[in-house]
Amino acid sequence: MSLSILIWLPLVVALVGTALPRAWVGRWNALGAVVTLGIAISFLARFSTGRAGLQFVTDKVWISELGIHYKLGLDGLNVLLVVLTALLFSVSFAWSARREWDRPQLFYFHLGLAESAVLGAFCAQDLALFVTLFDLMLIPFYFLTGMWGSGDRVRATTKLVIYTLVGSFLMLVAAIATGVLASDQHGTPLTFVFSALRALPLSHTSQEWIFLCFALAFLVKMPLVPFHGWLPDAYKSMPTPAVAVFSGVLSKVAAYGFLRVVLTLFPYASVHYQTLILLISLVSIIYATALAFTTNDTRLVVAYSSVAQLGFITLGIFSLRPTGSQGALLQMVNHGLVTAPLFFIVAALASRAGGSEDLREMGGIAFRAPMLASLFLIVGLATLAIPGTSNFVGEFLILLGVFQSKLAVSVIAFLGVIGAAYYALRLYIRSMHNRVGPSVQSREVEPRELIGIVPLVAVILALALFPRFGLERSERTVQATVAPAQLLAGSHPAAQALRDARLNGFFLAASSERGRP
Amino acid sequence: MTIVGHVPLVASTHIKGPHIDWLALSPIVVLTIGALVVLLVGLLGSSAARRRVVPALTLLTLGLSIGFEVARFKHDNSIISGALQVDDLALVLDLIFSSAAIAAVLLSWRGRAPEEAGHGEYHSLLLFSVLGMAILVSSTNLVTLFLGFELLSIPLYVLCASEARREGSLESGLKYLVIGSVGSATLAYGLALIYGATGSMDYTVIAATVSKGGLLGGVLTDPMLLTGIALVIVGFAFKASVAPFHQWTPDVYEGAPTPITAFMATATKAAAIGIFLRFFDVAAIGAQNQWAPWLAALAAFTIIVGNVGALGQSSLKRMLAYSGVGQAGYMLSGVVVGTQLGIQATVFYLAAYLLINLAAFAVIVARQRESADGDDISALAGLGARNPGLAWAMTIAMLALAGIPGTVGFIGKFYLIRALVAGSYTWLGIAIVIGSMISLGYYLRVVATIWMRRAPEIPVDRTPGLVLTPTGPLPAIAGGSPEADAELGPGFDGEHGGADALEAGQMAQPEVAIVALVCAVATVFFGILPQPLFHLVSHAGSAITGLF
Amino acid sequence: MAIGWYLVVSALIFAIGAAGVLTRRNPLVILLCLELMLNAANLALVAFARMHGNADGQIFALIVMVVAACEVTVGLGLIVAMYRRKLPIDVDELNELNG
Amino acid sequence: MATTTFAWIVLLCPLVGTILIGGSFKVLKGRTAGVIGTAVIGLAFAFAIATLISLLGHGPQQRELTSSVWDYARTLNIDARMSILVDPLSVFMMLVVTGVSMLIHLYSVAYMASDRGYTRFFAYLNFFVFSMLLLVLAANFILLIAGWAFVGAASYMLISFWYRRTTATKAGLKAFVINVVGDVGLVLGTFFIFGHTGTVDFVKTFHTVPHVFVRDSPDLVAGAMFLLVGAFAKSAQVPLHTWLPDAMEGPTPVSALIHAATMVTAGVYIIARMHVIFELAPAAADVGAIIGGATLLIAASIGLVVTDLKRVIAYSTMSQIGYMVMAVSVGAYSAGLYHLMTHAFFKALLFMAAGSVISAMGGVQSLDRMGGFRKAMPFTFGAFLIGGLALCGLPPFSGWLSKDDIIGFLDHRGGGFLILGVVGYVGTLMTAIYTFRMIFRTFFGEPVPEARELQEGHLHHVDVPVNPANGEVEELDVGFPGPEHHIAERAMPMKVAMSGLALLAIVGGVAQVPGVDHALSSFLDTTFADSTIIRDEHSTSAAWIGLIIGAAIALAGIGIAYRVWVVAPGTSAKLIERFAPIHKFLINKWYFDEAIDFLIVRPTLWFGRFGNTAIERVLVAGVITGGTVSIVRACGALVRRAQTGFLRYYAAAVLAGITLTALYFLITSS
Repeated sequence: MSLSILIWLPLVVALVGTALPRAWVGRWNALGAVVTLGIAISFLARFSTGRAGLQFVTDKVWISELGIHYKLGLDGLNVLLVVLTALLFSVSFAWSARREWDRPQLFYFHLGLAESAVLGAFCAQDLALFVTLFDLMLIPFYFLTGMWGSGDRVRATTKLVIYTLVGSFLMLVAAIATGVLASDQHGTPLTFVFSALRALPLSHTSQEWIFLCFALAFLVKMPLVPFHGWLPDAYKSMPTPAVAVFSGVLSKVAAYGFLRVVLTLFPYASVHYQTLILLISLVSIIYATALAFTTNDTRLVVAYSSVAQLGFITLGIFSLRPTGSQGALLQMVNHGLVTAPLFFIVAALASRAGGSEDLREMGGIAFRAPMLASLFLIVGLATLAIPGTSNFVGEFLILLGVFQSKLAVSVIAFLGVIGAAYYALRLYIRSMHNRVGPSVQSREVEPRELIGIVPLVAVILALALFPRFGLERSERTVQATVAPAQLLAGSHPAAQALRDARLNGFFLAASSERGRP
Repeated sequence: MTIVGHVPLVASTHIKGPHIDWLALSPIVVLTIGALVVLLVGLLGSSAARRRVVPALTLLTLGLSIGFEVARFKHDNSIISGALQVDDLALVLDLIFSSAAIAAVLLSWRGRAPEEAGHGEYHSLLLFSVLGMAILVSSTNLVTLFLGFELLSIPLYVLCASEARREGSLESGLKYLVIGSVGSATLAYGLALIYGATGSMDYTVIAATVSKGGLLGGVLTDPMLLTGIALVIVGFAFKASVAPFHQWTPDVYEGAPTPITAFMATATKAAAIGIFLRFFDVAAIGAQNQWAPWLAALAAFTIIVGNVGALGQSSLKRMLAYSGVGQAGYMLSGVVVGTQLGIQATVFYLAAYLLINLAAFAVIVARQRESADGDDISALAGLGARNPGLAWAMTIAMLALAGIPGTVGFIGKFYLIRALVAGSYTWLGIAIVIGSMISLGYYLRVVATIWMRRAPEIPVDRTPGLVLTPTGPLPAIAGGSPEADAELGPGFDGEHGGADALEAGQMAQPEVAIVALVCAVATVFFGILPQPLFHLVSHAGSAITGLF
Repeated sequence: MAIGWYLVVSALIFAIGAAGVLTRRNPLVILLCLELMLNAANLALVAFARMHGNADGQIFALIVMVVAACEVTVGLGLIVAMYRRKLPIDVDELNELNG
Repeated sequence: MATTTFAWIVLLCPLVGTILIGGSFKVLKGRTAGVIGTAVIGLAFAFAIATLISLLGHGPQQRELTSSVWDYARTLNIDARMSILVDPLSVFMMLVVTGVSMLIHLYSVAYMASDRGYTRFFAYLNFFVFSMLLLVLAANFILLIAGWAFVGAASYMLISFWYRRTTATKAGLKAFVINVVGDVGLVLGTFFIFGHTGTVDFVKTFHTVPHVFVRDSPDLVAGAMFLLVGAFAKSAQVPLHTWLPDAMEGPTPVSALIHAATMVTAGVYIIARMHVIFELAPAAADVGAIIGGATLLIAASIGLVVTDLKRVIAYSTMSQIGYMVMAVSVGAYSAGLYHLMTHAFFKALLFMAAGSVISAMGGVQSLDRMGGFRKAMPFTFGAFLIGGLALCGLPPFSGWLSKDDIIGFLDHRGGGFLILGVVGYVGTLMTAIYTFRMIFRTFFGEPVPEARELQEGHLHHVDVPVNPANGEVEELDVGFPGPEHHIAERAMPMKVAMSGLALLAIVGGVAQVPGVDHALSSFLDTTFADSTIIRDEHSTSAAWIGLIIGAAIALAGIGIAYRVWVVAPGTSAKLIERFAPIHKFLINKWYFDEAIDFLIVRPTLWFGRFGNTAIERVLVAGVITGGTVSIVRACGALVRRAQTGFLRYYAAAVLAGITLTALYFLITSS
């Protein structure tokens, strides 16, 4: 069974759904999403651990004139993220299916399109294809937010799209430049396939500006401070299922991009700008944590906590150590698993606090809702990466990686860990505990709310016991991914020995490049 | 004097004209005949004949010409002793012109313009304009160049003013005429200077001279030739509405009848860019390192001016005019690089631009006839609920213009940027994407109006955006906070209302809806499977030899 | 007599025409000025034809004349149409379309 | 069965209990949850004994067993397995934890009977025990940290058990955050050590450390220091102690559990567990000892003035833990752990008694309101007295032997450690004073109304229960101490639990009596065999001299207390006004809370608020976003303004363009 089926099934299902009566369309799409999840899991099951290379490769020429291939494949970097995507989307679909939406056909169409695009972006093994889907996956959210959102949704969604596309468009140029320059410098026909590009290292000068374009695109998408201007409004007005997958998965595509594209194709620039990116991540961690301390909007607490988490993830990636990247990869999965249920929980809370998502309106909700309370507590503790959860293992590896490469940075980053404990528990206490809020009617969580929470909590607990499950598949790939940059950074065990041998290519290319007019 | 002296002698004997390859000329011939026939049929008495037959004949003519154009592919030959070069570049562009004209005819099927101007005149002028374009892009000689240039312009002046009862139409006609004539005069003067500097009207000779000048010292020094090239650039820049020569565009686009606007926006632009390619990549290629920087500067300037100008426009036609200016900038940058890749990318973009714009203008025509707001952006409010077909067409068009993946617009930009990077004009590529970023500001506004704003005229009667279930979820959770719902309400009435509206809309004017939908579908189709278009333009690129 | 002078004259005519287009408000006069600009080109063409000793320039000049005639015709037609509709015959009054 | 299997079962029992109780909270009626909870802990205790027996079955050198069930987080070069380490130290801790916890559970069965959160309480309680067992059984840093954090989480849940009380939730949050600081310290310490050893496994680490580190090498000291931070946070050592007194917001059994058996002893345990590292980094060890001493004095001094019954005991805990930290830091491992055990007995006992008294007072905890309960609740009085005497270290009670064992060791090491010994003795004096201050003020003097009511056979009952911490009226549905209270005199389970502990508090000392037996130290010997510090037990005579001095000082303390609070009750008031500033300083707990609040909490929150109000609005929304937008808009306006609609302007623009173009070409060419 080829990956194409996995990727395009949601879109097909959604398209069929547009022809169904509104009574059925919800269940139909939920079913489709679950099937997709099943397929994804079957891939995970058939994935052979401990190998670095790609598996289940589909490689067809898409646009020969532009050397763009329709190449898909799974390896350690994306296999778990693909499953995570399928999982979060099926949960969101199921959650939505139990609710009434206006013009459901359209709603589910956009959601399905989004799932296909995200899955595609994760599986893409061709730079151009990746960029295409990376831009495409944003569009459905423009409609989801603008049509089914709340508050000043049109402004919010416009801001979201423009902000993120500003980065993505620059990335488009950078991506094209990558392919063109690489083929020019080495006199090979134009190609964008990752594996091929990896063999055609770019000159330092071009790596530097190309890196910046990619970095901008990814940093805006995540987002990290100071590129988070779109975040508050967008997160506040997105409908719950949309925001759950958006913060759960879409932000990961960016982080994944750093691993898949930047580290492998621009190792020199990654080393060159390591400090800059580390600094940005550090600032994001500290600043977002501080914001999460004080904001009273429950959604924003979650939103800023994800900013901080993505700060950690980026930190791990740019430790340029296998441990760091390994942790980052695991943390992507973990964070997706905690942030999505948090948004569903926020929805449940708001429905008990008279529709308000303001912490000051909440309080004492735990009373009569012990199940909700305990689920929330588990998710909350996982969010603050309490040791014993897989989140902690991820953070541990990340910080270990950073500790090995930049000690001071990791020590400061720990402030974020402490802060997380404060805001996560604050969120829990201010909503579930303390005196009962003005318009709070506490009641036990209903099945239609549990749909969004229980499956993910189950996975969280499972991973907490067996984090190795998330680690073993990626080890080899991560090492291979980080190796070039690590080599340049001189931190690789065999750096000195290998440098001359392996990096001649770089320097030759560089000199020839400088020679060109 | 000697020549003059001999003339009678020559005249007395049988004049031996140049050999003409009629088959190669066939598209042009068809258009000419068609135009004349249409004009004559237009004089028929019965209005029924005029209303039905004339457009039908026009369509037939255009169809025939397309047929011949397709048939002539890969037969690259210059005819009438080098006056015309009917090569694949010309043919592809001819295809674009003819398709645009077909769309224009369909869009003006029930329009006011033909009624007022007289069907015969209206349609034959359209055909003549197409003819002019065909001649222009296949001209390899200054005279034919100028001839085509005027043959395409003058009918358009009239067509713009063809809704003679509307003041705006007349105004736009006169403005176009005056400014256009200034352009023509400039062009004529420029051509004259070039002729003076090179002593020939023939591109090949000119090219030879230019590159000879290029050989010694690397730069041209002959001021006359340089001034000539400068003036020619300006002349073309007019037609392509490149800033700062774009100012006629918004006014004329807004004033002219919408079908004509659609035609100008697509065909005229294609013709202008086509002649840019033809002239600068053949005749003046030798001086590339002199004109390229300036054209690049113009392109960048145009991109910025067009895109910022389109912000905050309330008239859709005006907005599209400005966006067209911006797009002209994109295409011009394809000319700048002066490589075959550049030509292919530009032509590809032209084809894409044709599809996208026709979809957009078709929707505008439809809305102008349905709603009172004319081409004001508010006319689209709530379209998503009432007429999904048109709504999707417009949405796709806007996203494609913005260069969103999944549409042919994205592929076009990709191709352009790829050519620019390869031609070491990466900064121009960045200018293009910056332009696209700005353009999102107004394209998204349109999309938002279609899907996220309520239609003013319909009274609020449907359920709010989110049907509240007994136990919640409350607004803030599952979307649609109260005021949002109030705003949403009617626009979002289930599929029934939409369906009715859809039928109503399409019953009223099937041809318009068809144009919109066909173009929209094509936009998406070629966005996903662009191979056919690539084949088309690859011929065009290889047409101009001597480039790498 | 050097070609230079012809060029100077034609350039002058071109400039005068342009100046007219800029300064005059009556469309008729503007049309005349456009004629001037085109004829400047004609003069240059004929002069060059003479210089190079081939007839191309003259042919071009003829075509330019035809074109000029067409333009004027269309222009006059428009002006008449406007006159019929009692519109002011003054280009400065024609600014309904702007922004 | 293998020894480790027993240990695994010990670990699993409370976890099963948690899941069982938590999962079936809907069906459990009455006291079932309590019974289940107590039963599983009892089972755990039984298996702990089994583990001990089967461990003793091994030869002294084979008493270090590890067992791993699956690869927990093994990746790249990190060997984190799901594995436990069973050696005398962990077994000892296991016994103390399960044993004392069992009795506390038993006590709670009755004490919490009327609380609406009864089931939840026992689920938490079991989880707490599980976490603590995980902590002491962990065979590698990762699991240790996991248990470490779980203990913190459990403490949070229990401290803010009455979650309608804002004071309780605040206290819980405080405890948790400070504990996370501890976790962070632990993690960083791990990083430093892992950086050189390349393993997180304890046994491997302890074997490699001496080879890869030189004595007092910077990284090692840094690592040890960070480990200490972890230890201090858990064991409430200065300056990370502020959560402990606030933790009294939890129900009394929780206080007993946290302070006596679990949690606070973790710090002591980890220093003992890492003794190899600390002995190689004396600098860090000394810091530990000094901090321990300081805490000892500070806590005791505060204990002298606090008027909240439970808080007095809390501060006494702090200072006792100070003794232990001091002990394990200077190498008196067996002594420190010995005191840890005895302290667990008598401190749990004290808390239970205090709980009984508070119930009798109807929830009031202030000493000022108490008095004369001697006759009203004889059993409680007896228990309290035994606990108090043991705490002061009077013969023959257990505290006497264990505490003076520590001081004796200090004197024996001599040098700078003598000062710490003196500190120890000063601590003894203060301990005696504040302990008997409690006893006298609670049980002696004029009976308060509640006491009289009780003597008449009726348990005082408040009609409008209020939160003693801030006096706000309780919300009566859930999350507050139940409508009625239970005192030891009337609740059999409480009586049983307390008598058990009382017995242990008296005879617990036999584990180790100078010149008589060394059961404990010889048992623990396997673990500390690799200790390099001089370990020949100081001479029996010296030990006995120390014991006598200690007892004398304690007696003196009791005497002072008797003089001040019984003979001439007015004295304390006089003292207070004479030493007003000192009293103010002490009653404000040395202003630690204020300092932390001022230095850390306030600035952070201010920064957050500043970010939300200023930076977000002005910089992000204003400059970065708004700025760009307005620039683009401005350009747009410019272009539109140029579009006047006047034909002749357009022509002008055109001609300007023409000129520019022509000029460009002419200039560039020449």
